Amino acid sequence: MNATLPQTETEFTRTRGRVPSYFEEGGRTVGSWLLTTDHKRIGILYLYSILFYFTIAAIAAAIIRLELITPQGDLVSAETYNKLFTIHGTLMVWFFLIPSIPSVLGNFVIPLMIGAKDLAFPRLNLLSWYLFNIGGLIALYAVAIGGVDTGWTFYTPYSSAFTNSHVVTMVAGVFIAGFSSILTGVNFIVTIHKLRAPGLTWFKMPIFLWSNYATSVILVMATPVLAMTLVLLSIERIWGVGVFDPKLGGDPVLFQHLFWFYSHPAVYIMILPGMGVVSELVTCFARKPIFGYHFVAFASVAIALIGFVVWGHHMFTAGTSIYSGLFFSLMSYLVAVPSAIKVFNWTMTLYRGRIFLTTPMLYALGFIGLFTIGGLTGLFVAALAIDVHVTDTYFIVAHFHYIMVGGMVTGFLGGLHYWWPKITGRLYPENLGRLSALIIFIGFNLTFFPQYIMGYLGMVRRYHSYAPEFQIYHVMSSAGASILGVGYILPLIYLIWSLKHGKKAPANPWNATGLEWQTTSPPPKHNFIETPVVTREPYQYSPEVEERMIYG
Amino acid sequence: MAEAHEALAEQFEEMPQQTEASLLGMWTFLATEILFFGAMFLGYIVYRSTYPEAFAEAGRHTLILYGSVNTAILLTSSFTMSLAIDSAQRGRNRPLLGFLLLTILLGCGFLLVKGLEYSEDIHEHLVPGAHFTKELSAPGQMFWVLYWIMTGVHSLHLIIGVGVLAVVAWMAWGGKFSEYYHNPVLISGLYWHFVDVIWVWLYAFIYLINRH
Amino acid sequence: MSLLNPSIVPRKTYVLVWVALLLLLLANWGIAQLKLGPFNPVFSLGIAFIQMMLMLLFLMHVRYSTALTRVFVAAGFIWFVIMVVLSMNDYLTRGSVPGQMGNSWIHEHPTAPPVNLPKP
Amino acid sequence: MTFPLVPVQASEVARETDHLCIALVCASAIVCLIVFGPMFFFLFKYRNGHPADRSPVNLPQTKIEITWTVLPLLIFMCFYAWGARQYFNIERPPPGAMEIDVVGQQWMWKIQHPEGNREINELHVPAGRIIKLMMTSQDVIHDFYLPAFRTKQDVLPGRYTVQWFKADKIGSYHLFCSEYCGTSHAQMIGRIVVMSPADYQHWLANGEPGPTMVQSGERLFRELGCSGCHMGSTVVRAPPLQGVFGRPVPLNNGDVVMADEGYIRDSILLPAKQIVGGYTNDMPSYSGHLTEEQVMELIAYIKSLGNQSPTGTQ
Repeated sequence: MNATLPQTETEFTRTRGRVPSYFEEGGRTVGSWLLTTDHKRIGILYLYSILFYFTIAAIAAAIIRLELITPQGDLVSAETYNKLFTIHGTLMVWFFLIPSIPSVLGNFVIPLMIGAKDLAFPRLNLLSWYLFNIGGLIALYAVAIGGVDTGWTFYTPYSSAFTNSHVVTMVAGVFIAGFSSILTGVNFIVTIHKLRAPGLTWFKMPIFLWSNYATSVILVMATPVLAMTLVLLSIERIWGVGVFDPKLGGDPVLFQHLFWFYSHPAVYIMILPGMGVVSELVTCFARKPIFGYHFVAFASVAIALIGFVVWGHHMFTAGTSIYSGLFFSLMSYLVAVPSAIKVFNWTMTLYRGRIFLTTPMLYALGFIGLFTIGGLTGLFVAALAIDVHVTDTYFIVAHFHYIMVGGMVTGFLGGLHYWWPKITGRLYPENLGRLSALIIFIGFNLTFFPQYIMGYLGMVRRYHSYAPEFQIYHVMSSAGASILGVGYILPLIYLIWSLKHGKKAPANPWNATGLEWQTTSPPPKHNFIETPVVTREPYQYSPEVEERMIYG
Repeated sequence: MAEAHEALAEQFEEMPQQTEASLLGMWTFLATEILFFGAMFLGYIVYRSTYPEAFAEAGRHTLILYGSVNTAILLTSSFTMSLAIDSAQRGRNRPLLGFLLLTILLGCGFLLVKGLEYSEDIHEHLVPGAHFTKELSAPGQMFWVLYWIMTGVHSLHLIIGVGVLAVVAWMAWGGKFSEYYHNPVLISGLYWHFVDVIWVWLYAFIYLINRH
Repeated sequence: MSLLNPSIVPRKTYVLVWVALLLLLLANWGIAQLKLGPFNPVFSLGIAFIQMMLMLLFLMHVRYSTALTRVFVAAGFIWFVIMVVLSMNDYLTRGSVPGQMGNSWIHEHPTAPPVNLPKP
Repeated sequence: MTFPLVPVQASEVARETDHLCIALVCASAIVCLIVFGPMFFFLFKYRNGHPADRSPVNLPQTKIEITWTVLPLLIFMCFYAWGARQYFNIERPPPGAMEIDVVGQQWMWKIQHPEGNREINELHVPAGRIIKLMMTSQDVIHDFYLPAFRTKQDVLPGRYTVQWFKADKIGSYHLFCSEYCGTSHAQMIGRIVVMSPADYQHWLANGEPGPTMVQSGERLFRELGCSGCHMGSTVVRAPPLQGVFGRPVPLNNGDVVMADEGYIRDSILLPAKQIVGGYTNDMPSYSGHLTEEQVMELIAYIKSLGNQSPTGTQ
């Protein structure tokens, strides 16, 4: 590939003849979308779905933030408030964060990146999307018939024996969506193992593939445990037999072990793909090969593996043994090491680069900043003594929002902008993009940084009303949330606008090296006109060369 | 060898690649199944170590004859399934169909025996809840909760297995398989054997430990 | 042929494995009738393990598979063992620190001699 | 308008936890400098259009990677050890504690002092004494959180958990339930009042006069018929209880367990769980017949028997 001149669509057309894009081939009917097995179309179906669930969950968050402006709890009743944070947690975790990067960007980009025609099991991929939405609609049905007030964690015995809300329906939705996760994970693993283009060895793969592979391992190994846990919970609730209920000889802490065996690794499902995206963005917009490729690649795998043996750090005060706490605390510190390695390597990649502060790059830098703060506060909560004080407070709320929203959502938006020209064939307006990245960064910090402080002061999470001394921080947080809201609505508007009015995108507007840029924008149905052959290491950028990026 | 075949999906270059991908996919799925059952086994291990005596006492109420007969049936069905795979690999369609039907028959036999056992359990008031037998304590009831859930989920898997094999047998009847293409036989066989492996452990855990 | 079917196994192997499985079942059933104390679970689970290995290696062709397949087979079991070991690490050490309340059924180092209760 | 940063420190543990936290804040600030400093410098110096030396250099990559793997690991281990040490302090009640019983219920805290005083959503304690809370829940999982002492502990149904503190500053502090427990979770709050020992004695004496925990337990012990089997010369079917508490008890299956509060509780409510060596399981379960407070009173009584010498000798 010529590194100095961006390949434009006309070049492709000239050399290879005009090929119909995946939008055109197969038709534009609703049926052609709902029955498609094309990974690119399924990726877009996922994009619509997660946007839908995200909107509902975000509205719940907005009401929560409004409610918390005053200490008295006067906007909604306590019961409604509890249902709102359950909607927010459940939808955000299972129906937005977990499928966000893997199922949307991963689905779209992975086969392109490895030079394949599709995923290994295209029909299974479509089935995943249907299962995901059936699960999501059942969860929404549970909300519609009265909601659930257990929180997304469904702790027993409250969820199994005490609450009157629709736990079983909600759990059924999550259970079904879990199978969607498993099938996606299986699909990605097999695809990356078996469908790589000739010459694309493991250590020539872009980091995004490594991180999605690690994510898939977690999806496959952790999700079944959650599924069975939810089955056991439902059995206990429906038939009133003892599985976790202490009145019948059960141990509620066992539920927590099983739940967190899934849900802690699930946190890494929500961050690893974001790290993969950032590795793509930083290299492309610093025009540099990634520093320490092997370390960054193996760090993903290490995070996935160690991530499975840290779940007990959610339970330091739950009545588990001291030795259990000691072990899980140690492992939690260990899992921080590969995360730190990644941050250092990203920073070092900038050294002697040629840095373009494009929208995706701003998101990537925002990711590094917010993830670093989220990760550092992870060291606080991994320290046993501090966790005793701050667990179940807003400190934890702030910590995981820094990772999941500051990390994953920022990464997702960065990736979405980066691959937008490839996905839609249009460029987005660059200046608006930069503005919204800035607004999101400011709004996010104003929303969540005060929560660290009030958490340390003792503000307990999931409280509908609170002591007046915490009000000042809640007001700051709510103010930040409204800025954050603007930051999220802005891209929604200009991205939709760009579908019709954006400039036509060339094949490779960023002059990037990944295989996905070596085909037209948008790509043809089978991705490549001829199967590419890989001969070079990934990220062969040369910062010395003057380059030109194409902006919308 | 990589002859053009209508069963070769477009995303693959050649048949061995497709076969390997299918097998790897199935093995990955089986790994998830191990953890799916694993969550129940963990519950069993935790409660057994909490209430060793109550569990031993409750375990003595299980009907070992049914359990043992069923184990023999399932082990034999694995044998016939292997012969079905063998026939498929050698491209012999009629034995393939025969062994598949025999496997399905054995699977149904297992379910029949399990049904008889369940009805006897019900008769003995071994269903947890208000009418549970007074001979056993609350922790003993926990054993029976786990018994019903674990064997129930296993039976559900077996029913799915019978359904899958029925489809595969129907495909074999239609002459869909040859020595070059028989992926569905291979992966449904893996699933069948796996359900059998789970049962071997269930048999040991439920019927055998500290029986005397 | 060998490229497509690296795992065609002599049928004799299947027959032998089947016979072995049934014999092991018989042994397991027989041993369960004996009173062997702590060795009973060892035998039941040990035999179940052997049966599982026979099925995995020969009937499910792991013995004839690539290293990649073996890794995936092992992974499921390894993850299960991780889950059990780390959960039991909690259950078996609860209450073993003086003053901390646990489920109180295991104490590795009793600090005082056991009470001497009269026999009924 | 005030911007408080740290909650009241009302115990030594609170101060030590804050030290650890401050140390971590400093370490984090240094890490931020190390990461963001060069990052902004590179962003400025190597921005597109700005002339700079961009020719590739051969950095000792492996050495750099090992450095920034090992160094953080060592620092992390220091914080791990510090946090773990402090955790041991928090989790292990020192000897000589004054015991107060706590029962959580949707959505209130019920507290029993050994002297028989009861209170709801308030806990009066003397300053300078080690207070050990013996806690259980009547329904769902709660959590007894005392931010002024930096301690919290989940309160579980079906078993006891403990937490301790030693207040050294007189005043009134927050008490929160910090494990989500249903509709009025946010109302399951109260206060903990730390008084001078003299004021505490005064407060105890001015409360409703009632029987002490041991007295209430002894009455229950007789009324429920426990004494019929466990007391006096008729000890045939049940083990005697004198001198049992706090000692290891041999069981039928060969295990030895500590006769602590949890064990006594299980023996009353789940008698089949652990059977004393040589005995058969003849005791009926009292599960469902006793409130959590009554179980705690019975335990207080059996504890008081623990100081007597065992009756039976062999």
